[in-house]
Amino acid sequence: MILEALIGFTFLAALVVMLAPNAWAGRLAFALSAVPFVGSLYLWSRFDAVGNALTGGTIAFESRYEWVEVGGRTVSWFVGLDGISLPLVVLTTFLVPLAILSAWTPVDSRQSQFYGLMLFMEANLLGVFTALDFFLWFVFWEAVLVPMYFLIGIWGGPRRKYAAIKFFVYTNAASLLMFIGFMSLTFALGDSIGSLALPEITQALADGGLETWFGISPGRMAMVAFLATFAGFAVKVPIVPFHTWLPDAHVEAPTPVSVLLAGVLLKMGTYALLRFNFTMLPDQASALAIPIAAIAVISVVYGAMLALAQKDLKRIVAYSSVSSMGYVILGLVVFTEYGVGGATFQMVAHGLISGLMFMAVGVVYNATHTRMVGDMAGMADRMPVTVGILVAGAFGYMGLPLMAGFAGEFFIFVGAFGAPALPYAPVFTALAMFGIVIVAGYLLSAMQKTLFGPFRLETDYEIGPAPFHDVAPLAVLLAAIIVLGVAPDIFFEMIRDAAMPVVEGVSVDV
Amino acid sequence: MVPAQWYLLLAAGIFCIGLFGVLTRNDALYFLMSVELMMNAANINFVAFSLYYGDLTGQVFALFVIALAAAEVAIGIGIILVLYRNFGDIDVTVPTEMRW
Amino acid sequence: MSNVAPAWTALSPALLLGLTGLALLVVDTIRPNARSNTSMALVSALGALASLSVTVWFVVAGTGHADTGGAITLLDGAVKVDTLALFFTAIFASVTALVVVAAHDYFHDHPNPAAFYSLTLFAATGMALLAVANSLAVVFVALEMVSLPSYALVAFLKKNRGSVEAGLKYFLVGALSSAVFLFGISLVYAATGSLIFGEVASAVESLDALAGVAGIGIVMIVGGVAFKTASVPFHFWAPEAYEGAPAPVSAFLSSASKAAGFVVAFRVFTEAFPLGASLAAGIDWALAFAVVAAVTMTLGNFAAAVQEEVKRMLAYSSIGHAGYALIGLAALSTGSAGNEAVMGAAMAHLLVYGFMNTGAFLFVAMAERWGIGRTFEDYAGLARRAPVACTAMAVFMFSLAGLPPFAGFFSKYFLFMGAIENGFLWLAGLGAVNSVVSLYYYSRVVRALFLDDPATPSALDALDVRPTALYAAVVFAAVATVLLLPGFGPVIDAAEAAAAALF
Amino acid sequence: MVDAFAYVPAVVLLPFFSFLVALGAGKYLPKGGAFGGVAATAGSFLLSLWVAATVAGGRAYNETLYTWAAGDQFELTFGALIDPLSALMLVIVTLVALLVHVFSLGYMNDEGETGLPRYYAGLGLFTASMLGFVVADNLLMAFMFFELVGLCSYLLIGFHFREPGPPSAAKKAFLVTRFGDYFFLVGVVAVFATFGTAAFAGEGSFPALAEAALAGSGDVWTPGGLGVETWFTVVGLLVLGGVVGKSAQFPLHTWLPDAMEGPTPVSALIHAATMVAAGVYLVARMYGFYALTPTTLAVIAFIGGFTALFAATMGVVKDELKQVLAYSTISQYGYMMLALGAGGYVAAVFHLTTHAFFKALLFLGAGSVIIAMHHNEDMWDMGGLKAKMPVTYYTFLAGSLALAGIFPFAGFWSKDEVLYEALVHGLNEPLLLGGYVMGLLAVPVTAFYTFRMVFLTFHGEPRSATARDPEPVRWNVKGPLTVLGSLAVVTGFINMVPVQKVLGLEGIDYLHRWLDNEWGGIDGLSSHHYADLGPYSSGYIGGGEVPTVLVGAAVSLGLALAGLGLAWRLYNVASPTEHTAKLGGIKDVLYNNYYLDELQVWIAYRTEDVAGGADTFDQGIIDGVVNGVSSVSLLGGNRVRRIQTGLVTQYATMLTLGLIALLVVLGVNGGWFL
Repeated sequence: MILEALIGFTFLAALVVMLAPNAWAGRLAFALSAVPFVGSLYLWSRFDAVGNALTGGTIAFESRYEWVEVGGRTVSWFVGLDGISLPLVVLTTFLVPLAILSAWTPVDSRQSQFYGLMLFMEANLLGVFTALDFFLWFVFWEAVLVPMYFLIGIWGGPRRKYAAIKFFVYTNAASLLMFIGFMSLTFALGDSIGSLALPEITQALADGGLETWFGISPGRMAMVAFLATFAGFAVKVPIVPFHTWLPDAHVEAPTPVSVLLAGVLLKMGTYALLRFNFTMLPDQASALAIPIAAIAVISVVYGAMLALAQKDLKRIVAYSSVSSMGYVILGLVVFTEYGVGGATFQMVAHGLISGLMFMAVGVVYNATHTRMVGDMAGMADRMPVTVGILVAGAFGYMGLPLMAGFAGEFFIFVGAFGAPALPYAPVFTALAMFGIVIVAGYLLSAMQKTLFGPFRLETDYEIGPAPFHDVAPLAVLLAAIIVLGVAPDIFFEMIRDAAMPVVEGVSVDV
Repeated sequence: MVPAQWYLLLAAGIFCIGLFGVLTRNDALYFLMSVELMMNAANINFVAFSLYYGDLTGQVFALFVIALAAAEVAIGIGIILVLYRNFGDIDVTVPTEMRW
Repeated sequence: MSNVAPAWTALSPALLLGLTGLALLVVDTIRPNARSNTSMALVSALGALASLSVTVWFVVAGTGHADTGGAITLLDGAVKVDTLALFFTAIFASVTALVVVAAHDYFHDHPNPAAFYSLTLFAATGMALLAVANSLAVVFVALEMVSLPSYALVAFLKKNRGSVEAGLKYFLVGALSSAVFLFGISLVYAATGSLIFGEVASAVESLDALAGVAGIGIVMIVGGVAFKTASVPFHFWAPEAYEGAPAPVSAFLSSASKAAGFVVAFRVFTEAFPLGASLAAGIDWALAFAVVAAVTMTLGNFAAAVQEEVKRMLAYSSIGHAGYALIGLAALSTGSAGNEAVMGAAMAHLLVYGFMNTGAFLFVAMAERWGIGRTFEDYAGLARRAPVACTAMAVFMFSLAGLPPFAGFFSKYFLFMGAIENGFLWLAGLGAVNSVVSLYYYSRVVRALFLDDPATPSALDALDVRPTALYAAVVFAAVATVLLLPGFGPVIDAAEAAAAALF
Repeated sequence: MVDAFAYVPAVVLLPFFSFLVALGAGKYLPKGGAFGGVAATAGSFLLSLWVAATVAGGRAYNETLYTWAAGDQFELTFGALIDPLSALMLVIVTLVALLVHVFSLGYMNDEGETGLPRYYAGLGLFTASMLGFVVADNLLMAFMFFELVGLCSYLLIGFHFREPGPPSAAKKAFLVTRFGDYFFLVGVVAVFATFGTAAFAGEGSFPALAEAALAGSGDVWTPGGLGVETWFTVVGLLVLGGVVGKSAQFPLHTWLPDAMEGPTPVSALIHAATMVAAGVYLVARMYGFYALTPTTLAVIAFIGGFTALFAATMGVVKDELKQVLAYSTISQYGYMMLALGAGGYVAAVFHLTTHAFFKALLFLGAGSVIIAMHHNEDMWDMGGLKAKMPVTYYTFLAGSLALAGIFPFAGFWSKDEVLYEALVHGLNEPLLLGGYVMGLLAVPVTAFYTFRMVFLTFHGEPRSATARDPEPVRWNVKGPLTVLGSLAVVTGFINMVPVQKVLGLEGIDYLHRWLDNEWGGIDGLSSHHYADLGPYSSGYIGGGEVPTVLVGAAVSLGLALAGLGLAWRLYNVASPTEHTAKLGGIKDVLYNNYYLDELQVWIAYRTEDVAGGADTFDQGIIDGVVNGVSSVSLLGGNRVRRIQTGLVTQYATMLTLGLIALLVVLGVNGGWFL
């Protein structure tokens, strides 16, 4: 019941805020959004799951009610947590209040709608990470699009409408592809499943429940389904070459929305990849290991190169997200404890760090009203604290040890280098690792140009330090990043526990 | 007696004549008459085959059809009337304000 | 209970609608001065709701359900009341109720609204009859009973050139189609020697020389159905009719009348021409429907994507949805367990569609009532002035596009599921492509309402009135659209049960 | 009694706390939190002495203190490894850090710099990271603190962030070292993948496993069935990448001269004891692994020797005081690398030690001069400061003599041993011999530029107003100078191997015995163990060890004196003039540091061009396809809608045609027309 309470409360909060007067919608939303966070901390404290929810591990806070029965398959309300989903739930509930706080300054119109949509999105995100029934999961998965469309389209930048529609249509197309692929798979499972519950499907697949279906042999079916779902999720992640909606969306979206977009929405894609492609169809994944690793490496290097070419601070961070997601894919495809676990950890770490980066850039933008590298210089002179945290965050992004980013990346690298499941693993890993040099290159030069040197910015008003409610969330995020970097095991332990079954699921001839 | 196929062919012929009229005539009234022709082609089938199978359903239905056709004409004339009021013509190719 | 009451009471939903219509007509003729728009709207709404409640009661009580002695046949087997009939009667009744309520505000200054209400109710009666028709003769009569009032309704605004043009085109295409339909029936009669579905079916199994005749007849019947459901190639009337007709009428036609066409299709092609037998006779009508469905959804959606006027966009989108629903017939395969699922999904989709599409057209009606223009630009920034109505419209749009948390999501995805289950991957894939396109143009509406700024600051001053009844209808439709997602279970169960009864 | 090793974490954490204090409360504290830093480093220094004493008492320490990530695949941990080497290094680092803190009171506070809390926070974190690196018991932990050191260098070099120069220098420093660290990180990952552990010492340590694997008694993972020795060489070279970056060896040395943009005390800290030393220390730390792969050793030696000579030549023509010192630093670390590559483990550590002291001394001396000169660093504006600031002069002179390697100053002993090791092992190792020759050639150059610097700064006539009336410096400057000055004189005596060899006195090679675990240590980390592992055999010239020692020493000393003499002739005059013209074409090359910076800038620009190309491709092709799909669909829509012509007769026609089409399809399909 607790999970229903969590999600339900968030939906309710969204409704309440939607109806609240603009004047204090922001404060109300912040106060309400604190509740789910406390709730998730409670979940964390009472967390008792063992193993992976899909592969027969014990599911924490499990609750299941039959909903609809269609075509001999029951669709049920089926939610629960395991070591992979809990960190992401905590991440979501942790980021949303901070994002709301960071919205106080920039969002100055239709506040109640804005904060209402933010909470509505949070509710759906929680649903995505907790749902264990395919259709329920898909409902939440699609429902996330709606608030995002409005949040980008109403409060976004000059080209907000283009960006919003692009994001909307592109990701929805991907979802449909994925839906058809996965549905065919479930029907090819024939009578070996009686519901669309993910654990049952995983079990049936593992037991070789696939039958020849309308002349499609099981092996072929699995491969087709894998490709369809992989492509579908690749858009969400996004992986090169399906990434072009991301920079547009990020640049146009207002700061708090970018925070959630980079912090949580991208993780939906990687989370889905882990849950569906790599947990349910591990053998197809390892059969395609080389091409997947190749696009992972391409994402890393190509994304970093693109970031190097950008002049807009937000675009830089956006492309570097593409790059970072490449690490996650690499970690998943190697099927080792540290690879898969590190990938999951990196989801959380990148969520925090990219959130911090977007937030800090946003705070600077609030003061300067420009994000162009050429337009400003020496901001450190005027807003020392913000810039200090921004620099810290940037180093976190570069994978500075004892910050969360390094932990995630190092886990992935150390897990990937000697991985038996991936041929030429050392080569791929070494290539991907070169990303840490490029990322340092573009972040450092961007910072040098904008933050340091003699102060220069044409404004007709005085630029001073940012208000407390802008800086506070930055500090909190930075603290969280350092804590996770110094003691990664607070999450990594449960993640490993849930990741091991995935690793063992693959049959590799070592 | 005349074999059934002939009736079929007759009906088909009349149907096609009606269809031809529909496709070629721009005058609303001709259009209407052509449609009547097509319906009566159907009636021929009904009557003929009710005789052929020896059950009355076909003939009764034919009567229904005649009545319905009349009703349809009534509505049609009404529409053609307002058409004339608004467009000053009963050429069906005149009203083309809405397209694409 | 149906054993207690005399059998004819099973028709009471249809009778209620018809009687209400007659009553209005009588009042209107006897005491022309006594009539008031409000009272008549009220009466007709009550009539529609009464028939709706009776229908729902029947469904709950299980009238015509296999558990309670199966379908009730009347009039020598020409009429048959079963779950399918009740399911669709419910759709017709609820759409009618919404439409008449909305019409109250739409025709607030019309000289003679009475005709509208009675015509609407007669058309609804015809639909209710269509739902129970068990003989091709009844089908044709009922079909005409739906069509004739509809022609009049479309051309209802006699002084409005658009309305008249729409009426003319609807009428001409309709007359032609019904002639084709009728000729098809006659050919089937010629080939099988009966008009009762059951007997036709048994005759179809033993067709020999006349297979060709029957085949041509069946294809022509497909044509007639295609006309009612506004499917290619009989769809040409739809864009103009929906655009030119008064918006409530467009709502009525695009939701109820379309559903009527589908109930005929479902019943005729499952009971009169069972797939197995037809295939044996070399008449693969499922293939015909597959082609029609594919072309229809593609044409509808792609044409809708490039419209300038919201109403016409909705018209094309309704063609596209006809294409989706046709999957319910196209994706059938002999003796497959998935048949019930896919056809049930199609029925459920039509029910949901009844609410969301009616609501969308009623929003357009509201816009027309306000007197703002018809194009997307004219809708810019409406949300500032009419947030409630615009939110409802957004709900309709997202639901039509098949996004959660709205009912359109389930019905559409279950439809695709059904198609996939029967192995029609290509059809599902095409549907997916189309629904992506549809997402684009539906979101254009939302964008106009919420994202865009009014062309001129004074553009929104037209919104001076609050048409209460319209609001009520729109909001109700929106609420229904939302609530049908969590409450989808009963709907899909009923639909699948109804479908199951057909196979 | 209380165990000193229990306080090892405190050694690291004390400066870290001073960092926190200075960062959090610095602006409320006197002197911007300086005293916190002084106290912390002093505490660490005393603790280090105690720890060293405990090691001398015959004990060592190798414990895992904290588990970072407890996987089944690998266990990633933090721990402390205290053996003679790390104990010695602890003392050096803490001592230099302490003196730098004190000196900063004079250099920063008295000069009225702003942002002092940031400065002392940086120093504290810098010291803490370095100490953490020193005590690291495994390669991963070492890497982490290695990187943190890089961060601190970024923060401190870019301390004056309001000026254009420092931020760019800081960026360069971090980027270039990051480039090296990339290889280091790959090496770390490779070590984990190969051995499953990265521990430095103990039974399960990776050097031990590697030794076993080479002996054939152990089995390790290698990629693609690569030969064990080849793979170890690759791994060794990968880790070496980090060393080359941090220790500013060719070709990644270019960041170091720019790093002079930082405050002078920071330069002292970076160059003498912390960042740059880290690289060499790392090689020494895992010497048990390097000793196994001759190729790596040869490469190290050659890079070292080459860098020593190469950097020295550039030092000859520089005009700024700190620039000269910067290149001398690069060159001196080249010597240490040469020693390590030549199997001279002790020699390297010895030179590391002496260099730490005299280079810190020189930088602080330079700092004192810079204070006096009001932050003008150009030597051509100085001159004649000898009389004005005697303390600075004599300490600086001591440092210079040590740097030039003049008997009996510290530098002489260590450099002599380095060259000796290279010689005796290099006689039958061409690559190594090459390193030795270059190292030897660097000796006179070093002496020359060192004394060019001394003479230009202190001797002759004052060449500017400020030089005539320099600003006096206070105790907090002179104090550290005195300490370091005396150390620069005496440190050499901790390891008088030549004397021992020549006069046959036993037991005065304290450092040798110290590093050989004579008093205590950890098995497998002793110098003779490394010697056993090492591939080298010793060869002698002139028949026997003693002549070799004498010849080697004589040659290097002679060369040094030659260089000194030349500098004397050219620059120890009343008003010296530039003689660079004599160098002709070489001059420009040297001024421009062999155009290596230009090369790197060129590479950077080309990379940006590639990035620009990628961006164009991304926007044009990839995004173009995405947008293209939508426009194509809309175009299709426009075609489709044209079917609806508005002419009802055409509708009838198309309707009929459609129906006929359906009839044909089904008819043909069903074969009705037969």
